[in-house]
Amino acid sequence: MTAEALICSDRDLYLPQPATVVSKTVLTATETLFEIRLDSGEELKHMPGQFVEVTVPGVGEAPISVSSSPDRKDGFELVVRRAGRVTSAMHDRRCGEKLGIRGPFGTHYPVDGVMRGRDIVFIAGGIGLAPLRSAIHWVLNHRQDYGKVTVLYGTKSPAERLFLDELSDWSCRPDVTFMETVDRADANWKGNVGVITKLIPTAGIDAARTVVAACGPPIMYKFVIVSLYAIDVMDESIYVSLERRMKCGIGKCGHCQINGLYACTDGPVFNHADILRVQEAI
Amino acid sequence: MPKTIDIDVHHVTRIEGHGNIRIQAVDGKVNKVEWQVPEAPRFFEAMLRGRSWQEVQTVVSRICGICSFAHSLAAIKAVESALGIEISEQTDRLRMLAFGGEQLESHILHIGYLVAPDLVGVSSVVSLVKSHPEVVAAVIRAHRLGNEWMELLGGRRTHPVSFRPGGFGKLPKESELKELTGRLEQIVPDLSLIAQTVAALASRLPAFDRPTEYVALVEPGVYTFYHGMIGSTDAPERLPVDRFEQVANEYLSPQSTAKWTRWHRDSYAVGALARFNLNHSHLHPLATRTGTMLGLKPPCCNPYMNSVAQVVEAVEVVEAGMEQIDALLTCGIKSEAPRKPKLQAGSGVGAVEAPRGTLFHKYAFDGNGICTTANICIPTNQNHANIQKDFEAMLPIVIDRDETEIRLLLEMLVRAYDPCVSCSTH
Amino acid sequence: MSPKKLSLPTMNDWVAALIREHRVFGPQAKGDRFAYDLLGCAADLRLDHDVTILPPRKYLMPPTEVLITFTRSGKFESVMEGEPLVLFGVHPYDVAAIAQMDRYFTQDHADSHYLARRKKVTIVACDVQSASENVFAACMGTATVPDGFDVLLTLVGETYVVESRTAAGDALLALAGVLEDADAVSLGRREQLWMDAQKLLRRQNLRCRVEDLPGLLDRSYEHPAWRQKSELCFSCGSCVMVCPSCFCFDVQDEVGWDLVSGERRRQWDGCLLTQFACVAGGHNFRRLREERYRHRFYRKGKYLHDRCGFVACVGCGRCAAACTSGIASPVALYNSLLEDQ
Amino acid sequence: MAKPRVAIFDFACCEGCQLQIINMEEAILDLLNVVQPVEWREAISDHSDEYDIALVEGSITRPEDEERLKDIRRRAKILVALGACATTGGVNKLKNHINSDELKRCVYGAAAAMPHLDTSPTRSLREIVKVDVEVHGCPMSTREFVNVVRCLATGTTPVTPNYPVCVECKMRETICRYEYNEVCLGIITRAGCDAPCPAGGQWCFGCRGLVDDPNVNAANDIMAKYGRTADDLRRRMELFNSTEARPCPRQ
Ligand SMILES: Cc1cc2nc3c(=O)[nH]c(=O)nc-3n(C[C@H](O)[C@H](O)[C@H](O)COP(=O)(O)OP(=O)(O)OC[C@H]3O[C@@H](n4cnc5c(N)ncnc54)[C@H](O)[C@@H]3O)c2cc1C
Ligand code: SF4
Ligand code: SF4
Ligand code: SF4
Repeated sequence: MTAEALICSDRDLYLPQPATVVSKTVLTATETLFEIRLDSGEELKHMPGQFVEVTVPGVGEAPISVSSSPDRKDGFELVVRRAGRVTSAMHDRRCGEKLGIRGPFGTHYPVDGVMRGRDIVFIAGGIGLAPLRSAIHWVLNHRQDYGKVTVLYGTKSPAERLFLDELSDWSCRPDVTFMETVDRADANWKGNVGVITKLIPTAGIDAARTVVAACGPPIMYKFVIVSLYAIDVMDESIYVSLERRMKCGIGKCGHCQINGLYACTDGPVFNHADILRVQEAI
Repeated sequence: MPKTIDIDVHHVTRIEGHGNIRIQAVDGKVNKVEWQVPEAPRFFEAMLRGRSWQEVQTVVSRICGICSFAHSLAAIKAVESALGIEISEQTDRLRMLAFGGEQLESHILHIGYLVAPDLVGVSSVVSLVKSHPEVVAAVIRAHRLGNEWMELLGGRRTHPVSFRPGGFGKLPKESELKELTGRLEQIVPDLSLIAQTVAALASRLPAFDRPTEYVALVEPGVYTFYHGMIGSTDAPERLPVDRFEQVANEYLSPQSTAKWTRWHRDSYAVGALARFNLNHSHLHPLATRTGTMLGLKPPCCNPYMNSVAQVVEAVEVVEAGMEQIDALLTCGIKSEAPRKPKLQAGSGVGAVEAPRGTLFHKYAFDGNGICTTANICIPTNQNHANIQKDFEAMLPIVIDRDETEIRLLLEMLVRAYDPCVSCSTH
Repeated sequence: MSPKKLSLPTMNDWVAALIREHRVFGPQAKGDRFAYDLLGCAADLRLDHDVTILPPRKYLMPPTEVLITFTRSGKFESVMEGEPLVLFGVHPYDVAAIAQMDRYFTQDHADSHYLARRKKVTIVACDVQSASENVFAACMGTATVPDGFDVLLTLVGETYVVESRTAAGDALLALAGVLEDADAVSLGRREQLWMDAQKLLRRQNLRCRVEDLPGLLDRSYEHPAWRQKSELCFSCGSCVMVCPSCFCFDVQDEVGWDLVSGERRRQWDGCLLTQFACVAGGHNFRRLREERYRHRFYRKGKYLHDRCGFVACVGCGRCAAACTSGIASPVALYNSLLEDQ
Repeated sequence: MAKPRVAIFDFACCEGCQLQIINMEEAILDLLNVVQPVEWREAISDHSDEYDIALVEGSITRPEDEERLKDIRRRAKILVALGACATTGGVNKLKNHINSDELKRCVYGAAAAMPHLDTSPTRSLREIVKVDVEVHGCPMSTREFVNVVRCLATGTTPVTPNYPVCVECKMRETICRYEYNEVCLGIITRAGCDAPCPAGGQWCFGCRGLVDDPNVNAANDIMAKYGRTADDLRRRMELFNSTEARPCPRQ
């Protein structure tokens, strides 16, 4: 072997660390909140927007965003939607049972960078609130470092809303503007009805001072971006999180490519300016 | 006290396919004795019409998962004969060798998994795992060897893919044949253990003799499975295989979806015992000794002894296999592509001794190599009537016994034939 | 070590000696084609092969390999596979592809499983003696290679010139006994042969330079060729499975019969396969054949280039041979993009 | 966890798939540690109407068999179809193109009128009842079967490949049958068998059924390149994919 570049790192990046399910909280019919602790006792040391690869041994691995703030030191939280083999198996795990964790991986919302000192607008669609919650908690914990904080949240129906306590907490806080909407109301719903983009013009966003952190399904981005453009938010001030099929999480398996970008290492959090001309992105 | 019995075995277990036993006797008078075959017909002979000569063996292999090599080879022989394809000696030898693997696999399966539980008096091989661990291990090893032997020559264990009209799609390497012969040698102690175990339990086999016509392929000087003419214990003359329809005389009984056959008598039997009765003098030495050890003496008219004859044949194919590999290695394996036919209208018959007896395939093709008619006559077809006749002869003898015992005797009798019922109803 | 001369009989003895001492894998006849396999005797080695069905990649990243073992109760252990082996007779374009793989699997995050195998491989390269009909290595700059091997063999007339570049190569060559230095004439003929290789390995001709490919692709995203050609695509993945510079993989768990312990394996995967970019719930990020078909060429010709600095095609032509539809050839595709420039 | 109770049933077929279970050899003992067979006519004499998992082999060709299948479905929590006959109808579907009187006349001649020979068009299990898992192939692949059993025993859903057989031929380094100008269905057939047929020197005849999105049009289009016709392709597809073969697109 010739290339000196072949420095072997002894660390096996495919080896999960054992972890334990500390608690489970059912959030909706399909989403459950998991509180997880690494058996080593170490902190995860993630940043808001990063994800971990969760192993259910014997079933496989799935990338899941960390939903708790890095401030939280005793373990971390994941919101998991029952979607397929691994995520269903996770739902079937009981407290005290073991998982494997790799990561944290990927890029994060720049809470420690360009977001500092700016107004922050969080735009969450459906389960997109899960990764954003990490950033929201962080920003609220370090409230003095940021300008005006706005949280816009849209779900398909009231039944799909996550973290009801926290939603009502945010809506009561004087230092947070919280607005939400549902696509379809039910009998008890008294709030807004309609797509999330409707909230944007009325949220009192000062485009020049604002950084937007958005997370939701691909279709949401299409419309949200248009609405943000309408109030003159610059591409450079918009951060989105993109989801793709993933196997390794470290830029080797090839699955998560968005044209030339890797959702796992170049993302999942992208600055919108960097993906403007990436055809497969949004 | 005059006896009333009502036996209704709906689907005899531990046989291939679906067969029922129906016995009714009122006040000692037997009014129903039936071996029934309710298997769903699949109509292979009709489905083959319009298929190309290249596909025939692929289709007919699916007649039977347990003797798919027999069906593939019989079909290929028939196709080659119809389309005038001459094969090389190497091809012929390799096919014969391959076929030995199926005999071993099938016989061991039958003896070890299907018959042995009866001899020990349990419901399945699962119980034998605890009571006879070494024998079960030997059975599995021999079965595995049969399978790997088939896989080497046929490309896989069930529904072979390497056999093609005219030759082989893929040839084994000489090194692989050498390895196989080594493994055949190593399996002999396992076969001896199986034979000794059967010998020790053979007294459990009912002593029931019924004069029977036995039919098998015969070839001078060879205990044949693959070539030869049709022979019978009832008549000295030998018929060429293309006259098999005169032997089988197929007819349909209302109690069966499979056709039944008869030749010199009301019924005849094919299979290991038939081959043994007709060809025993050509067995290899170890097989001969195994027969003697097991108390199998020709002519033997006890159908229960068919399973014992299968043990002898398991040894025979291993010995013969080693000899065939020797001959092949002496000449060396030459790479040769399957020979091509000149497409012409014609018909042909292929016959082989499947593990369960003589198997005949007959096809006619038009000038484009498209099959116009097919006729397939399966060993178990040829045994159904004989099973019925055995039932009829046996019942008066055992009528006084306990109903469960009668039932078991009849089930064991059916199993002894190693019937391949779905195959017979193809 | 300076280039030496290796007569044909000595060569034969050397190979035999290597086989005795090492596990040596080399090209052998497989039907009418060639394939790398364990060498049992020197006579089986076919250095005159045109191209093998699969590249030697199968020894560095096998079709399936175990990454870790686990228990369902949460124990995880790394499995580092790989035993020492010699790859003998590797064509220059495959040497170049291995160098690409080295780069890919060490950049950013080192892949310890790949490295565990790679470190145990010694490469005896061999200059091409007969070219396959689809080869265009010369267009990709890989008809000959300056490095990336431990030993290089070149047949010049009736003898081989052999040159070792590494300690591992020297050790292999030591088994050949004492060798004469190659004379100036042989070395001159070797130079000539390397020049000739630029013609020999250009059976298909790319009508632009390798360096132009990323730019060409930059301008061709909406080109009609993607749709037209991909209409014949089976999404069968043959083109990516046989490629020496395709590295994508899938990962799956399997539990054993105890239902407690198991293995996590990776296996070859390819962006041409329908499910490659499909996520839970059924959304497929590359739903159309043409999207998948296009992605392959972009990944090879542009994306990996932007990331790792190489065009991930060495011009072996295996994909062109493997594609039943005849649409996988990079040369044909790039040339048709060039037509409309 | 209690061992799941397993029952094995067969309908019109060659019983080759059940043989693949026996062909697991030593691993049968492992299998028995994981599941409890309560009914398996071909290998054991026990009988039970209570089971968690039904493994069903064979295709349905008679009304009485349809009823029996529905009954099995009612009793089983999980119904697994074993092999091509059960998953696609297998070769047995070739008969669907022939009318039933002619079928009977052709095979049984003068006896054709006897009522016990009646037959109806062949159907796969999925055409009659809900099937939870399909183990494809003729015969089914033992490896895949083992994986299915282990998945069911651990409560996970098995994954079946949805890519063509070509992938596995390439992994085995098999020479493509098209190099011999033979019509091989590997290009549109679901992998998972490890491609034994091309490796054994034969074309793939599609026994595992087609992938979800087979490019049959392309297959038609490339036939000429190999000196074959779309009709050759269609006829080959008929063997195991009768339904998909007729009507053939672009005829
Ligand atoms: C960066 C990132 C963050 C995510 N965060 C969350 C989260 O916080 N909560 C949540 O519920 N879900 C999240 N997802 C989606 C989640 O990864 C998928 O729902 C999950 O992988 C489905 O796996 P499965 O085994 O249950 O489904 P199956 O359909 O059985 O998928 C099999 C395998 O394919 C891959 N795969 C399938 N779907 C996806 C997908 N959408 N994304 C990536 N890989 C996939 C995985 O390797 C998976 O194990 C995230 C995805 C990404 C890429
Ligand atoms: S380009 Fe050719 S080889 Fe590649 S997936 Fe398509 S049909 Fe298969
Ligand atoms: S893309 Fe084709 S020609 Fe290029 S390296 Fe891969 S297989 Fe060879
Ligand atoms: S290669 Fe084709 S015919 Fe053979 S087992 Fe696989 S799917 Fe069936």
